[in-house]
Amino acid sequence: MPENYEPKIVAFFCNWCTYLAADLAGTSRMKYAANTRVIRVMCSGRVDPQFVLEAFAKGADGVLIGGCHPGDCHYQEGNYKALRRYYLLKRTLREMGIEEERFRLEWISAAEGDRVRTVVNDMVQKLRALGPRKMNPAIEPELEEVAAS
Amino acid sequence: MSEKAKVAFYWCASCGGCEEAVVDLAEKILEVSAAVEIVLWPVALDFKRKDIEAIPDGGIVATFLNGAIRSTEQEEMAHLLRRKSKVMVALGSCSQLGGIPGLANLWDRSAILEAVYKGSPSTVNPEGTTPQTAYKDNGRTPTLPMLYNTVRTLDQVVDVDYYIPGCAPAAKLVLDAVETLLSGNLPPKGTVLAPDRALCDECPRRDTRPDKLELAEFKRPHQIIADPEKCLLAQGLLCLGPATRGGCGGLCTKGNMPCTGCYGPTSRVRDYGGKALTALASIIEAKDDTDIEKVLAGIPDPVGTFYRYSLPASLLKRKTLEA
Amino acid sequence: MSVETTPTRRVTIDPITRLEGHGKIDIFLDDAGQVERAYFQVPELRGFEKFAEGRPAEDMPQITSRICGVCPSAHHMAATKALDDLYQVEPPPAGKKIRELFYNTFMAEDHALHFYFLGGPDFVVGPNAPAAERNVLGVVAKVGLEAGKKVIGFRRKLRDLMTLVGGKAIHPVLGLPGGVAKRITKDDQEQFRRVAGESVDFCLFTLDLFDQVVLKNSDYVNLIVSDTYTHRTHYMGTVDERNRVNFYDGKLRVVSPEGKELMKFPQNQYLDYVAEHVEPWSYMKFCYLKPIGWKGFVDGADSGVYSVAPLARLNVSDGMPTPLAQAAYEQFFATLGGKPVHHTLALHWARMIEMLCAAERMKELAEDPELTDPNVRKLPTATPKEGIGVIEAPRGTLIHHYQTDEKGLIRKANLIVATQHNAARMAMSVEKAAKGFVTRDKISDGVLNMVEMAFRAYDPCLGCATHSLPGSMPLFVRVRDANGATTATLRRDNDGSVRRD
Amino acid sequence: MSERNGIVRIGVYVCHCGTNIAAIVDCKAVAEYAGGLYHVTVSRDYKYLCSDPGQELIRQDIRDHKLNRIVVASCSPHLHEHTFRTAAEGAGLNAFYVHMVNIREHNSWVHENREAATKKAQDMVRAAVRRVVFHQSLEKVRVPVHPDVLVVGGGIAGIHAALTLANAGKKVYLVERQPTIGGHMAMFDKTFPTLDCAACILTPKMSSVKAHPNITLWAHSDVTKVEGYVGNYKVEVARRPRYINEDLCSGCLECIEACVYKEPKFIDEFNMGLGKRKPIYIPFPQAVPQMPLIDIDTCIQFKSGKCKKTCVQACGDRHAIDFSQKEEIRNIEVGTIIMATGFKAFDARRTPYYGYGTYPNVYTSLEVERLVNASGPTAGDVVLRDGRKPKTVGIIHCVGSRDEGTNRWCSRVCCMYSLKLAHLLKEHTDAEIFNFYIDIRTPGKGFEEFYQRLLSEGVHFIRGRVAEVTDWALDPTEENKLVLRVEDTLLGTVRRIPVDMVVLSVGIEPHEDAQDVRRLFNFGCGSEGFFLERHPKLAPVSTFTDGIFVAGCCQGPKDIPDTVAQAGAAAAEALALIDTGFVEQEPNTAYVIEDECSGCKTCVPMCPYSAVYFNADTKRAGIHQVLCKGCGTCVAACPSGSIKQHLFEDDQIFEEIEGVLTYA
Repeated sequence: MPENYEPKIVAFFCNWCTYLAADLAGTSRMKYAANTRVIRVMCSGRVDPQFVLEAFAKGADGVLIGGCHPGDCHYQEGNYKALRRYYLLKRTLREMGIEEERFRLEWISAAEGDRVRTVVNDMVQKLRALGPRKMNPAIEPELEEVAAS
Repeated sequence: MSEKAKVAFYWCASCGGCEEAVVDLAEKILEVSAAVEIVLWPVALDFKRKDIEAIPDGGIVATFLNGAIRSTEQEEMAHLLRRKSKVMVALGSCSQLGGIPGLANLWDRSAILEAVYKGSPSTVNPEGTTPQTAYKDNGRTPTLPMLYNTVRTLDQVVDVDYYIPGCAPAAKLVLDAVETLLSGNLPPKGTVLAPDRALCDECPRRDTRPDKLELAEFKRPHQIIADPEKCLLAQGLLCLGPATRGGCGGLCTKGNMPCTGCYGPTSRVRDYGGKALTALASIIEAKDDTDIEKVLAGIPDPVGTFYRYSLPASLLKRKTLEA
Repeated sequence: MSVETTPTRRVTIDPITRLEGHGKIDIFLDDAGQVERAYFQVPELRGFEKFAEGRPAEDMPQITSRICGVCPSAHHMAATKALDDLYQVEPPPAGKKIRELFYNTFMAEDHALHFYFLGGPDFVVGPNAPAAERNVLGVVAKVGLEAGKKVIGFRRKLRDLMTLVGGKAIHPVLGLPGGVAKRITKDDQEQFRRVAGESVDFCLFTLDLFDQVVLKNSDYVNLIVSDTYTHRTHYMGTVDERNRVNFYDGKLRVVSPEGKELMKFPQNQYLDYVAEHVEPWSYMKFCYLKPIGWKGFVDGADSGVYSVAPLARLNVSDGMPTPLAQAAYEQFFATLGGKPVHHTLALHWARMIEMLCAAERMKELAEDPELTDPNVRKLPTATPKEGIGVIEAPRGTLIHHYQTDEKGLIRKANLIVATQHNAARMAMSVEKAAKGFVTRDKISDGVLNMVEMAFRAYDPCLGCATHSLPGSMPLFVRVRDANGATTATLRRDNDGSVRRD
Repeated sequence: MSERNGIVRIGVYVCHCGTNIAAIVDCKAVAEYAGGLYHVTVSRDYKYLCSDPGQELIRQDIRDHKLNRIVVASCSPHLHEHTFRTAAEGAGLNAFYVHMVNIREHNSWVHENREAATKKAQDMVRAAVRRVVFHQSLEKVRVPVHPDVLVVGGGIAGIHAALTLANAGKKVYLVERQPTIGGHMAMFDKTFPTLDCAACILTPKMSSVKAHPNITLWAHSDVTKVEGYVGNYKVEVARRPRYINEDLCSGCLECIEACVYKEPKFIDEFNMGLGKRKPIYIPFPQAVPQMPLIDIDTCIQFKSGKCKKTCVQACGDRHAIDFSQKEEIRNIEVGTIIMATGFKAFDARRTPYYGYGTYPNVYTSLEVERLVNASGPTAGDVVLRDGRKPKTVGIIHCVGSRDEGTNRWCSRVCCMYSLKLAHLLKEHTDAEIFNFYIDIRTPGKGFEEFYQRLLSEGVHFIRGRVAEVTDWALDPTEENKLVLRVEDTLLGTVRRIPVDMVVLSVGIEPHEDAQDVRRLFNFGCGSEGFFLERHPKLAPVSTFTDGIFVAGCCQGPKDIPDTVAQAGAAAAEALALIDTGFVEQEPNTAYVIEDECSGCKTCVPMCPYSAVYFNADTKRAGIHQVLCKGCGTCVAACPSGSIKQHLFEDDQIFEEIEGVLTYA
């Protein structure tokens, strides 16, 4: 793995909990790794599996979804919808050769600024350990084979 | 003859079902063949590559190419025909989305050769022989073409103007497409020549789906006797109709079997599997992690289910293999 | 597979090896300019055995049907039978009958396709007729527009019936362990009854046509019985409890070149009798009889080489299950000098007899009152482990074999298709013809045509053979001199026309 | 894409926020980087963009450079999105062409490495620039606010809120579950620390509620259905029968006198079972409405139908008594709702080691409130259940509070009311009083002084959590006593204190049905079950559901002054909405492209607000724009991509994803 490898994490944060928790972490001047790129959504239930696939397809090393704790969803049950999609998508990704550690769903309430810090740091550390995403085998055949055929 | 519009048909990695779809035009085939001059159709006609090359670039009105791109030969023919054709039409699931041969993208070439020539219980192969692209047999060197590691859709190899979805495409779609192309007023480039609504719109069972359907479990087709009238999803079967483009008229659901998604996504969707996945996961009843896992056990093969026809066209395109 | 053709024909000369895409023959000459070796090759592979891994077993009938768009129904049915075995469940009577009805409909349709659209034209129109006419339109011209329309219409009606039962004619969806997905209504049955009747008449019409055009023409008959197209090999096919031809189910029977029963075994014991041999110069594997062993590309009782398909099925059986077909069967052997018939070209005739048989079976089943019984499926209860399904595809015995985990996900799949059983014999036919006729100074169309005809009779499905490519492939023949330089090439296309460089 | 969206001209503004951002993020570099991005016309960094000159700078650029998209990289949109949208509007640009990038809370304040922080800011700005290209002009949705208010709960909170609103001229519906309003406060004797009599300050407010022309009081009633949204709630109220016709009853209470039961003989709920009542009764003398009700479980007429009905005779020609009375359903429309449903006292049986329910002389604090109350069952005479007068009393604090086994939280009032009860018991009985406490918490006006006063009154304070209360005597001094075993953490020894009476200072809990209630009204609840305020500091009486406010102990334990203050605040919030006359909603609603919809109905169950519906005629889905709250769950669920969401369009989000990941 390259010496200065910094995993890129695309983070989808619910406007009402995790996004606010991240704001709180800021106002509390907590320090954590600069590897996340936060995309604000109104609810974790807005996160279309396509967004996650797109992120991985475009080279993200990890994807993090932050939503409200069960029972606390600002829209009552959007987070459950997210949870259900998460489990199925996680299994699909695993079968596509994307390690589990690369895709996470976390419940982080608006009050849990410190949790944003610990979750992001933990994920970054796990992704560093994993190293960069593996390369796919080349579409092109080996040269001598081309010559032969 | 030469007055007639030149049309070409060609196949790559496919099963021939798309040709059958054309044959299934039955009597209508005579009208078609009367209207156009078919300059290339390996499955039906002789042709010379020289003849195709002799045709000026763009001299062919339309080429209908079915099958995924799997080998050097297929890729080269795709490029040649693209050059010679005003319009390139990807015919059928394999050419549009990769199709079932696209499932090869879960492995690489060597894994497949291994399974076929060494893993098979009926194969007696003590020397571990595998077919060679260039085999030296005392002085003689019979050759075989080269298979790629990754199956690609036609538009990942050449520029594609239109698509006809389906495995196999409904004969009517093919006929309509030919007529549209001959009519001269062409739809916008990239159009999939089929309805742009999901299958439910055509499914006779739609009205039997409850307005607020939530599922306690998923069933596999062999586990229940499906009611012939009721919405199959409402019966717990993995019907992908909601995520799948219509145009077939619901042949499978009329056959009392769930839609498996061969017509691919609508024009608004970037990744068929992602949407098929959300269509099912969103309506699960369970709330707590272990219950959800239990329900999802009813989908034992997510990739094979959601990407059965579209793995090469998916955002991830293929499985990431150990380096 | 082939389809409609247009009056326009072109001479195909193609020196570029990349276009060898669909099946080819490499003929190598020695210094004396005599044929030293002829390789019959199949150049692609999709590897369905591998795709199957991890998929739910119940999806196999639909996934494996994509092996071939010409005979999807054969793969669909073989896979479905494998599921019965996998889940240890027997379909209820109506379920089994619907499967058989669907399958015989398909058999009749597919055989008709080959005779009228693929192989037939050569005979009906004549081998030496202008290529432009050697196609279904030529057939139409020859037999008259009415009959021609009848030909096309007949096939469409059968396809419509298949859609009615199978959901789709191309890649059907009816097969499930323990039965079928959908019952047959009284109305459906009525349609079947109507069409089945017409079908029998149509098949008789076709046999009569064959009789008029081929059997009444001594040139043809001589051609058929000529040594070039004769191989004394073993034959394998499925027979019922009275050793009559059965497409859907039964025991596998092998007869020796002398026509004696050599082996008879339950389909799920195929591994003890059938093995596959790998050659580095083709993607297709070559089957042989395991107890005898692989002795190379040679015929005779000591060689493991055998063949399947209509001729083989007639050779291994003691008769046909239906009266009209039985009569035709007797005439067949009477005319060709008794069992077994080793003449490759007799395949065409045998195919016609099977088509009649399928139509008669259709009629029987369509009249069966039990057909509309709503109970068409038995739910499986056993834990899946291993299942084998064997069916007689139009082109011969088709074997699907799956091993699964307890959840019913495929661990390992093994597929042996008709053309593989014939592969060795086909390669021999081709080489025999090549050696017999081709020399450096003597590479005429006629000669190559002979080579090509030896090949075409099998109606080979190389798509199936490699689980890769469709239908009966165009064939590419190349003649190379001792230095490997190409001296001549020739293409044989699905419709049977041959072009040379 | 620019073609698709007209000529796009983007202005990018990177805020230093003094040194808050600039100290870590190289704002200049970010601005320069942004300047090179496709579609960007102007790119600047500036010290304080939220300042007037900062906003003017943006407005000026919009005018000078014909900007039609604005990206502001500064603080959290939750802080200043409104500011910059307004600024843009000031220059004639639709507010929704503005997008904010959070490079302070999410970046400069949480990162230390300047290079990494700057890179992150650039990535985020690039994503925003790509995103805004797909923005469209949107109109805010204005919803009218119905002027009437529903107040749920008739305790001091509900009463105060109702009166405040009513006095401001608003029509109020006050719904109370019990037969009388007054809540827990009506049960108290005196209130700490001032020791003024609870009844004296409460009952006047109670009667003015009844008397107020703007207040409709429905006691003995339940809210059974709530539909709608801020400004337009439709509420169904079920009025349980009291078998007394409100319009006919004069409140003379002669019926009670006349009941065939000469003596009260049934458990009296209001007095915590310490007293008795008749089948026809009034909860307590000052109850409001001042009107009896009949308990059908004990009334002979209801049980056997063979009662002399002396009550009816007593009522005479007023005919106010109506045994056939049925539940009545009332439907009302209100614009705002104030939840003041109060609390439940901790059930002392959940701490069996304190012997409540086993030893007659173990009391809960509420029972003692009634015992010492002049209008209580004993007319303020403190006699134990065995008839004795206590000479020694032990008061155990924090029963059901600050306890892993029961409730974690501090109930805030127990220390003070324990001190109050200690004082009152001493006053009434001159007994020796022991307080057993963990900590004494007196954070309130006059609280600490009151504590000092108690100390001077000679009340004992023992620091330690009582382990158990038993009647096992180890020596003669303990005989016929209740013995409290406790570790005195100040002396560091285990002590046994024998007493005649034990008082358990029970804590405050949410009602058992709090979860059902908040679901009925559709707003949030904390994990412990208290109603969740929108923001603990900045929006303490708002909920996350617009138009619904909370007051009193349903939001969390608090004393009377805080409760009243909250009630006033809630009333003020409601008034603000009502007097504005409308609410503006963020136009982030989801919408169906009808022609693309297949009618698969996947979206319908996604919506908790019934905004998504299936139109049986067109066979297509649709979304009520006013009902949609903009979560986007249906958008993510739509399998054919036929549902879209303003401000969160798929294209916009895909652009952001690609934006943050493109290496440039």
